[in-house]
Amino acid sequence: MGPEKMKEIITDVLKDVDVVIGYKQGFDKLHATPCFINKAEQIEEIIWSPVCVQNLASFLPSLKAKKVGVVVKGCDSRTIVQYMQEGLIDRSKVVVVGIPCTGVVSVKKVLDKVNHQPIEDVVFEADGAILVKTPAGETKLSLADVSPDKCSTCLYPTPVVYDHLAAEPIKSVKAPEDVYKDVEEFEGKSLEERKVYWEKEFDRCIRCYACRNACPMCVCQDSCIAESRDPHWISQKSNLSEKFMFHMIHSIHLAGRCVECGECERVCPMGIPVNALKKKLNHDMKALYNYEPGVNPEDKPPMYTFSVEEKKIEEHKL
Amino acid sequence: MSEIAPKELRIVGFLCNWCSYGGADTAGVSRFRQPTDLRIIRVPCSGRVDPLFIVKALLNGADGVLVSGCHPRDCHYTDGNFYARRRLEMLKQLLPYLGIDEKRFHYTWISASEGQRWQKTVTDFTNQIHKLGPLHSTTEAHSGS
Amino acid sequence: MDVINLTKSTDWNFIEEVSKESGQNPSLCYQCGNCTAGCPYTNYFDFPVSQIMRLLQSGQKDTILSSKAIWLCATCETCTTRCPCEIDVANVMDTLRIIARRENKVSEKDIKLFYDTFLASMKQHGRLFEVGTLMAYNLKSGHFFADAELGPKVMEKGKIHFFPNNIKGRDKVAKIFTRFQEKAKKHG
Amino acid sequence: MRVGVFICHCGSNIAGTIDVAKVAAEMRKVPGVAFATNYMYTCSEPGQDEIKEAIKREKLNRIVVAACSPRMHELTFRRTIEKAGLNRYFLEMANIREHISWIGLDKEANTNKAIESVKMAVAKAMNNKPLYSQSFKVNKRVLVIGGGVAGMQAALDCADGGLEVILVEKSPSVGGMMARLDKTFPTIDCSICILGPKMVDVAQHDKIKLYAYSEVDDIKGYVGNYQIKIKKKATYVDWVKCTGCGACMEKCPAKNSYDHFNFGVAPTRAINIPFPQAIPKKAKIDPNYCRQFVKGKCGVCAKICPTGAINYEMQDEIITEDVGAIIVASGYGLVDMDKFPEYGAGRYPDVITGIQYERLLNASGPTEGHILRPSDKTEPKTVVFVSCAGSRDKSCGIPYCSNFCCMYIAKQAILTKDHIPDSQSYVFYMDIRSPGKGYDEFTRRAQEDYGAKYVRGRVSRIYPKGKKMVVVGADTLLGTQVEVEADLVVLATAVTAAPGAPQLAEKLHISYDTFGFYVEGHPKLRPVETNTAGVYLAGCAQGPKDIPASVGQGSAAASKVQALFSKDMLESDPAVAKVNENTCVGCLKCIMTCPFGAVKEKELRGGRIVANVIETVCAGCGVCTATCPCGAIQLSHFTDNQLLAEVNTICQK
Amino acid sequence: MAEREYAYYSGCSLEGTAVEYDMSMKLVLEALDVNLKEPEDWSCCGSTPAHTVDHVLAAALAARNLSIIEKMGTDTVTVPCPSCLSAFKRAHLGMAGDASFKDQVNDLIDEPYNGGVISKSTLQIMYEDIGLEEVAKKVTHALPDLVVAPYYGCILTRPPEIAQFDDPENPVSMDKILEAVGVKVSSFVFKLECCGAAFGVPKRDMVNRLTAKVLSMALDSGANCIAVACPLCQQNLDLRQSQVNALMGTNYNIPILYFSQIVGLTYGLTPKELGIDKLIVSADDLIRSRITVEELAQNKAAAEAEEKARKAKQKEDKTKTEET
Repeated sequence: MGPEKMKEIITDVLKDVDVVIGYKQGFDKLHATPCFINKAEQIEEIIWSPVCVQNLASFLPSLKAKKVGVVVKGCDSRTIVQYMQEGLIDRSKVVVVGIPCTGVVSVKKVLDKVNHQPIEDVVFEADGAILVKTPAGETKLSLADVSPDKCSTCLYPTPVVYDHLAAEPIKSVKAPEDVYKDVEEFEGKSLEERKVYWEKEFDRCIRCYACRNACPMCVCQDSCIAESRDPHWISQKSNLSEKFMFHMIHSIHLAGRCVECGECERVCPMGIPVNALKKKLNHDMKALYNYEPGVNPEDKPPMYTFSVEEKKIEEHKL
Repeated sequence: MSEIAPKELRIVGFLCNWCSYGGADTAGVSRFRQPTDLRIIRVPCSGRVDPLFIVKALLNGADGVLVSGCHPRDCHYTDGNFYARRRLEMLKQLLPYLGIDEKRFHYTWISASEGQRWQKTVTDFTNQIHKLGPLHSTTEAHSGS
Repeated sequence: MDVINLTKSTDWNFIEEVSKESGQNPSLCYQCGNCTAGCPYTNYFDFPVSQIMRLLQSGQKDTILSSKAIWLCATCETCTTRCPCEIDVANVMDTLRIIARRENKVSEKDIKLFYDTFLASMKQHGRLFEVGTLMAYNLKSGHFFADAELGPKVMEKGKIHFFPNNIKGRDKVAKIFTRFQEKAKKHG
Repeated sequence: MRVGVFICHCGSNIAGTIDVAKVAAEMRKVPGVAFATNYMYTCSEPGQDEIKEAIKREKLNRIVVAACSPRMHELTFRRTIEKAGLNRYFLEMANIREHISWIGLDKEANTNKAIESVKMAVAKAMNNKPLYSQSFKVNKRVLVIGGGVAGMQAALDCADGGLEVILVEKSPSVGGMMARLDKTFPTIDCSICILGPKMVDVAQHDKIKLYAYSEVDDIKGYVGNYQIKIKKKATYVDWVKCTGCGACMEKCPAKNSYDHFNFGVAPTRAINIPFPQAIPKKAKIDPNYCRQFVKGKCGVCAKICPTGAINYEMQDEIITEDVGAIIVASGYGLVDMDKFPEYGAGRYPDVITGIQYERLLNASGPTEGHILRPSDKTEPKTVVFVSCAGSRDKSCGIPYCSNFCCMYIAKQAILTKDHIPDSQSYVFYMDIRSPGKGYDEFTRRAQEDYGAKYVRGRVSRIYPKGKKMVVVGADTLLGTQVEVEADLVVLATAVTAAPGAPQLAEKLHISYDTFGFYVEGHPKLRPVETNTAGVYLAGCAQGPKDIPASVGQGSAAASKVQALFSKDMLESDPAVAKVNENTCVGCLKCIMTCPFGAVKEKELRGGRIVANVIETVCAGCGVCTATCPCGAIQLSHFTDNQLLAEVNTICQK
Repeated sequence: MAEREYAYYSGCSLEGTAVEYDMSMKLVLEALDVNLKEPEDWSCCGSTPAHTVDHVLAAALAARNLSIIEKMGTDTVTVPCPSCLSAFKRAHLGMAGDASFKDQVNDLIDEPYNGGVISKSTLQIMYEDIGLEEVAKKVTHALPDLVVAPYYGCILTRPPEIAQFDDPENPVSMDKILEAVGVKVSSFVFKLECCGAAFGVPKRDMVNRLTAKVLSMALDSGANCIAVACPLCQQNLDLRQSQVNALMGTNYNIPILYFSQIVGLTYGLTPKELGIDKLIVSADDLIRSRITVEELAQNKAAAEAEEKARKAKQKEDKTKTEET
């Protein structure tokens, strides 16, 4: 899966749009960074490899006025579908360049494996192995060992929406029932264990809002109620209840909307499993309303609609 | 709070103005005895109840939260309780994942004529909360900063 | 009927006792008479069933417990089925019989005797010994020849067993009775 | 911020179980509270004056009244503070009566609860903002649902007062139940003779637009501006052409059609005019029986009709009308006979209902006023009336009294004697309920002058024996079971809510009780209002009642509408949603959830998109506020900050 | 058809005075491929007498049997006798609805009953579980002379909260079963009227007067026999019919058959094996005309053909007269 076909496509797409968003190499071979291409000569900068982790679709709502081409992986493509459901983008002004993807790397996991040595080179071999060169020598890793959790249950390696596809589509080999195995496993713990777990995790939060800022579905941006006085939902105090409350705001606002791109967790400097609550909510939305975010543009997010007879909601008895 | 009798627990109720608040009034007019733990917040419609109010209450010292609206199809605002049902059910399922017993939160539908049903709901819910005991707020133990 | 002094003769404990044991609230009765209207035995009763309910509401314990009506009720359940107030009237009658027994106020000795003979047979054999029960009843009641004319008819049809069918676990059945009696004694 | 707190004793209603002085004293300690007092009757004139004076004297700018339910007196106190120069939305109430003093006896716990409840109200009041109403135009047309005597009275009173009236009646003719009655109690005057002229007035009044055989399909809007969709059901007869000559009915071969007007006491034709005095007097086809529909061929009526009015292809039609107020007079239903299997449950033809008996008595009924029992068309000599067939019967799910059966049974017993002088009537009853003027005398006359035998007890069962119906009941006064061998048994079947009453209530957004009867605004003081502004009640839709009471309510509802329409403009409730354009991010999720379509997209000058609320359309439910992730759309008077203030008062760790 | 299996609690009467109910019921159920398992060493249900002593005792006497049945591994017990059935249901429902009552009952018996047995009358399993269609399939014979008044007695369907079967005021299950096997059923309004139950012995006069009404109404309905589902009803109506005649001066001679006997007759079982000979009021005359359904069909066809011929002839005659 070389970037050559993608570059060809982008050359074509660029004639028709104001800007194309793709990936280019960052400060070392392990890091990719978004690039905004509006001139043909920039196209050569474009890269595609498992280090291209960012969700580039996140830029779309803020570029609503422009016609934009965007490079998306399967997981990222669900963001576009969700934007369509919520009317946050004009699909006719977006050209989607899809890349079927067999998994990306978690930069954190790679760095852990090489003891946070400076990266000299990263080579992705044809057999899926990754060679990482550092001053301490060369480490051979397998993609499976260093990919983020979301890749291990990925049901959509091929984008669910695209105008151009940069490679042959790939079928998912993952079982849908495995997607929420972690949720169900966690539900097996006792109430007390769960409580202790979250208190410990949220207590580490430094309220940097990186998770929120990276989230493609956090539409409020500067109007986030975590920082407003009118309404005044939480104070700026750094105690557990306020931190807990912030994460509840984030989670509940994403109920039935989170496309599980994992950006929140990727950017968290404290390594808090921020995505887990949203996965739990998605798990429930599937069970209650047979709804999966970012899959079908015709769907309506479940919190913005209702059925007169809710088949799956039973009246609660005291 | 200092005034609270030690036997009382902290229960917050969100009641829609048209049905459940009226139902609680009916229960009062009929002199149906109820436990005193509940504090009622009047809202126009159960659809006004942002699930975050419930979370906020539970995180900040409430031992239980009760939400009551008009029966489905009887909403004064046509659809408000239909939205409420989805949001509240979402929260009901989420709470235990956070380690908060879902029995601490109850939502139901009571009409303005159902004074007796209101009495039963308040009594049963209060008893349920007493059975669970106080919810030692997560925050107290760990709020170091 | 004597004048009933409602302030003095109302036995509130009795009302409470019957309510508790039957699980029925006598106050629900508004004296429509539907139970009496449907009662097949009412012409044998000294008080129609609706008046038993009324007497119960007024706490007239002695009158009720010494009435024939409560014993002549055969529990056909018509009253219960048709009561507009959803009172299980037959259950109330049943409870009144139990209390009458307990307080030794049974007016219909024959019926009680028949029931007792029945239960004694059951206690002894584990199952009902029809002939034995009938004979024992006739002996004790003094109605020596009751139904005597029917005997040959039944005998002819080969339906009568002259020996009881003693079950293996009859001691276990008897134990149920003894346990019950012990318990009753303990709780006075 | 200077909050004034007024704690009401409500006589001993509150002060009996709450230490009101202590509550007031505690309030004085609350930051922001400038003044707190307790008073015997705060809603009384001196009580209100005290508030007004305190506002001026203490320079109060937020007022908390701790008293009864705001559903009772919020408006009273809003007016009070407005008179003292404050914005009416600066008032908050704490409900310490219905929610505290009346439901608990523990004075200490009650007092504590009252203190916290008032603190909550104070906290909320400190967040209250002044709100101002908008005026909007009233559409001075009124919709009356139901063309029975209550609905007709309401329609006529409105129309006579100059209002345009839309009258919707679901059956083919106006008249309702009263049109089916033979005579009326306690005067024994002919029902249709007094109703007929009203029916004609309704038909001829130039201010009344009658939609017969029509139903209300959909209601949108709010007081002053409703949009109504009316479904005109297909009659298969062009009513413009139909002259009501009745030729079709005579020739129709489908002679065994169910007669809705006569409650099936005798069959009718598939095409029929329900009764001679019908308004409008037009024919209608019942497709369940019409051979053209059932078998696909017949066409007799089409051939016979002199004006060519028959149209087998007719479809239901939807018509839109705009009105400003609605009077609901949708009437009642009767409990099904199959609730009484012990009475034969419709298995025995000679056990009939009271309303069926009316039709047998009625000169324009199927027997032309001769009482003939259904089974063999003979004159019954012994007639038994069973009152409370379903009424006051919890096992039937009908614990209430049906109000007028005692009276019509007495009437029917009298009429039976009039029709058949050698007949004997028996009436099984539990209590005779006859509290109206001249009513009790009437039931006495039935017994004293007409010899009806009243038996105090319920009937347990009815079974046929030969040609007779054996009625087994009790005479509780005798203390015995009684039997009557009757020729005809008439059951006074219980009054129920009209079929479809809950569905109509849902369209109107009004409440109904467990039994389907509509709930009035206040059981004593607002008997014809509902809790939905602009919707009024009349007649049995609100609960069983007799003709004079129904007519009275019809007139009362009409006068309420007249009062509402006496102004050209109405004031909108300003407690509606408002958008903070600075923080709105234009995600427009509020538009997705608003039940009223009151939120629209708006482009600011810079091109930014924000949400915008149309204030007169917004009903103030707050669904949008709970939807908005950034808290930019806030329901006034119930903002996040106001509710958070209450939550924070109760929950302070 | 899948074979059904039930525990079968016959009760004391069916060992003695109602032995023909037992004989016929077992044969009919066998014909319907129902496998019956008798609980080992069952005891008397306690019946009405126990209920006059104490609710707990009464429930315990019934629960001892339920506990035995529970251990058999069958979840449903079928009971021919309504009195036993009622005792079982009351015990079961009382214990299910009230934990402290359950404990009190279990304290009296050796092996506790845990609430795992559903009790149904044999009438109910034929009507609901097996179904009219299956019941009708086994019919081989017709009983052209029979007009049956179906008599349910008081407690088979009442009170509805306990019986949980059929209509408490107008039951139809027995009517439908008898109709399904091709028997004429009269419209009988005294289906549920009490026969006097257990008072046959101590209050004979009362019972005789009550049964007299039932017998008279059965004749009024056009019936020539009564079908019952209760040993006590049968005894009061059949055995005591002579007493009724003596007391009331009547001469009723109405056979009182168990509904299972009638069904058995239509299944081609012999009167002897169905215990018809054990009835006091003989039914022999009524059932003598029993024929196979084939014969019945032939007879019917023959009658129809005759009727047709008669009509044709009539028509012919008519045209002839017209011609002339």
